[in-house]
Amino acid sequence: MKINLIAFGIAKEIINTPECILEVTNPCSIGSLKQILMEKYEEFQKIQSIKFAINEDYQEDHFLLKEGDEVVIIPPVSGG
Amino acid sequence: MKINLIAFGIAKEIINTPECILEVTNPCSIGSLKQILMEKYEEFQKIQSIKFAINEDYQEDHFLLKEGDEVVIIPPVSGG
Amino acid sequence: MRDIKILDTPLNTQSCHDAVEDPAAGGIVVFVGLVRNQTKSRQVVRLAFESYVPMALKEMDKIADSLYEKWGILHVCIHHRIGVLDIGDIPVVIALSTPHRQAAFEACQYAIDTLKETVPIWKKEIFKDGAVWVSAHP
Amino acid sequence: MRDIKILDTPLNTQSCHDAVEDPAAGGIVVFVGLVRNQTKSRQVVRLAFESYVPMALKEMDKIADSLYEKWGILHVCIHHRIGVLDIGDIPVVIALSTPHRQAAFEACQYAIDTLKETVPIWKKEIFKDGAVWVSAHP
Repeated sequence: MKINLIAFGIAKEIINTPECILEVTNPCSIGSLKQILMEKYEEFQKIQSIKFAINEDYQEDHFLLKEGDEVVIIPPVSGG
Repeated sequence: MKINLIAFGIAKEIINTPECILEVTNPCSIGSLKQILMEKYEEFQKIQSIKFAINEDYQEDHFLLKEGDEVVIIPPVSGG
Repeated sequence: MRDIKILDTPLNTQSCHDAVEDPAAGGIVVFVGLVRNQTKSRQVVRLAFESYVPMALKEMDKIADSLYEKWGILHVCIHHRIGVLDIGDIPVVIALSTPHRQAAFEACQYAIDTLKETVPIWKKEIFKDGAVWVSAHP
Repeated sequence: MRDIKILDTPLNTQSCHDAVEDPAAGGIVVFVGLVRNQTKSRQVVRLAFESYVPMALKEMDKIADSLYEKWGILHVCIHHRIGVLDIGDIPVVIALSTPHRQAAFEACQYAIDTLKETVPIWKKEIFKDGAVWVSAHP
């Protein structure tokens, strides 16, 4: 299935685009997506922690993605 | 000896003047002055705590006054 | 009243202060973040902030919810700026009012601490000889 | 820089904030006291503040000394107003800047707590049917 991947901050630099479509096998949890990204882009392994948001809310590893979901990669935040 | 007594806040209302000259026997400590005031103006006994300042600094009960000192009665402060 | 915004124009401390005034308020505490000229003794030239805006507003709203629930605040104003900022510029202002001052200090500190942990905003420090996304690496 | 004043004119939050800005500052915390419309659920009409001014300035200066020594602040501005104040008026503003924000919160809270304990300023609450000097009676 296809998901829309959106990236900010250092994640945007690592995947080299603010937005792309990623093909993953169904079912796919956030935990699995994290593994996929770590393998595809080794630099993610150097990041302190990566979180994911679906529909503008943080979701945990066990969360299951569905076709067309907008998945936002949230590298460590540093506002303020 | 004579001392200059200056009063603020409720102390000013109790002695009914912002400033007066008081005759006390020498030696006279702040502790003694406090007793004198408590007897002369009974309302001081109802005040939570009274402090005294000489030369713009708080002084304790054992501090000895001298002729002409400016003694300021400091009732509980409530700035801010 | 809650006034929560992400802006790409300079922030104004006074207007954040004014937004939380109330006849029942005994105190207002304002926290103003500033762009420092150095970080770990390395000279900073400027900063660039970016944000996932809709989610950032949602997370800031959750912070405001906690302020009302835990500290009984009267009003809160949280403004965060994005874009390129110079030394001395203001990336964030948090102002809030409470009947008693102790709650205002605690609530304001909670607000900025939590903002820095949960709100999707990212800061890039730009040095003379490079740039880094803050907190990205251990 | 320390800017310590007792004024009989309205206080200005923004100018206190501006007084403590610094390129090395990471944060500014501002505490603004306000005249509340009630005290222990009794309706307040207005307040009157008086001060033993030279000593009050001296005590505020001691507070500033502690802020530099204990919290390594960069700058502090303490303005206190005297005279007659209406509801919503500002009796006190304390602004200070530090390299890191935690110290700014702690220092500002220490400053207002200590001011309320040691600085010779007195507040009279004026009600519809009388007036009392605050804290005078247990």
